[in-house]
Amino acid sequence: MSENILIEGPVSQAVILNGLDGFNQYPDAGGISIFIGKVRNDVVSGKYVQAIEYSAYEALVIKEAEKIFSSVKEEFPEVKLIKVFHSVGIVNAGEISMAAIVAAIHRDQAMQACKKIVELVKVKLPIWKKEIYTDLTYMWKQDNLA
Amino acid sequence: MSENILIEGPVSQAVILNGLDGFNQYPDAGGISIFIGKVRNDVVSGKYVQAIEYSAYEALVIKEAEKIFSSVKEEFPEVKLIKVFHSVGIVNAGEISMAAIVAAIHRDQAMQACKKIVELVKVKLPIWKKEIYTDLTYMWKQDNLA
Amino acid sequence: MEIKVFFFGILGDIAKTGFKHYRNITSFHDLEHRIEDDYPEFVHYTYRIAVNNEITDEKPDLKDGDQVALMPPFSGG
Amino acid sequence: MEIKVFFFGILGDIAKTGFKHYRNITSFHDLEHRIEDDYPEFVHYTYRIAVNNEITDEKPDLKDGDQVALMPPFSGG
Repeated sequence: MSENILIEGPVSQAVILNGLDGFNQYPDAGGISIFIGKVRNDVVSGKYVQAIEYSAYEALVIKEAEKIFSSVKEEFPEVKLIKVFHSVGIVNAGEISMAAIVAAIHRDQAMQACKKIVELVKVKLPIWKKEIYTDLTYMWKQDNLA
Repeated sequence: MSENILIEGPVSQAVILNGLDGFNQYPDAGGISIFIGKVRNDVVSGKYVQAIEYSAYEALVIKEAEKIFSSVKEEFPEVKLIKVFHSVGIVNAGEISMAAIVAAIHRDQAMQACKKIVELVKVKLPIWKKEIYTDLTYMWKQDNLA
Repeated sequence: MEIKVFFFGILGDIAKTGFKHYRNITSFHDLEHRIEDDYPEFVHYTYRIAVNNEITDEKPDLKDGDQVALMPPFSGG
Repeated sequence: MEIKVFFFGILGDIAKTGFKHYRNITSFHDLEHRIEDDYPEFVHYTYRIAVNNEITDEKPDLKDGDQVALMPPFSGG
């Protein structure tokens, strides 16, 4: 279930759609909550964000993701399926850098579990991001607190 | 923005994908929250749900949806775009009967606004559902409270 | 006056039609009685009223050509 | 013993490499000193440690061939 979390470059709609296909095997799951995170064209100290470059400690991402999925399924027993995709490498402003998909029997647990997944991805997965500005300078972001 | 809320039959992935395309014009929207509701293969008093037949008061759906969108945008000022799709007619168990897509600057408002939209769709839009069981009997559902 | 009445959800099932024209209506009160005469079962159901695509929680003043909708509790989603 | 050390995030930028082999290491304490000697700038950064893909909040006991990762605060999403 945790295979293919890390995607080289932006997460495409095709990846998300393929991810959704797996959800057809759960006819008792009435609610699917999806979160899609995109790189914003932010202005940081007068500089425009052109892209974010993500790097990851891949073996540990797989391992920690499995722990996240287990803990969320324990907290929300209605959850049937969880998928997470996260970019490594360059993702331009406007492109998708992560997607989380959660199916549950009813919508409340699908939505709550999806929110929790996204929060945990940000603080628990060994992924780092570097903002690259249009003037080609860059800055490492260190803003997620565990 | 409120055109094409009602979809004849199940809401297809293509409809949702096309809906997502409109979100590319908002490069400052970093979070997109999507809710997808499917018809569950529930067992009700020993009968199996085969499909739900939705009917709607179309003109009023359009009008009330606009009110919902305005009120949610007022409550969550970071929201950039809202799309809602809802089936009319027959939707079989396992098929999608509704989708809500909300883009906002940050993920919190995207998720909160999406949750609110789904709640309001259920209580404010003049849509009715009839559960059709595998023995071809049916029952009108009257369970959403305003 | 003539009023077109729409029956939604289970009310359409009971009426066996989605709408019906009522002629020589003098008031909303009069219309209600005419509908109850046609469909006595309706008294067992709660419904809200819309007039010309506007939901109203009051007994509306009707005029010739108005469209009245009888709407059971919504159950979309 | 020989230890392979991985530098993630900004630490890799500073070290100008993603990893480095340290030989004749006697303890984790010893390894820390060797890394600090190579990259004195590291003292300005906080980071957590993983040994063989296992996050540890203690000073670990190392054995020959272990892989140690230095991980600045995560910032995925």
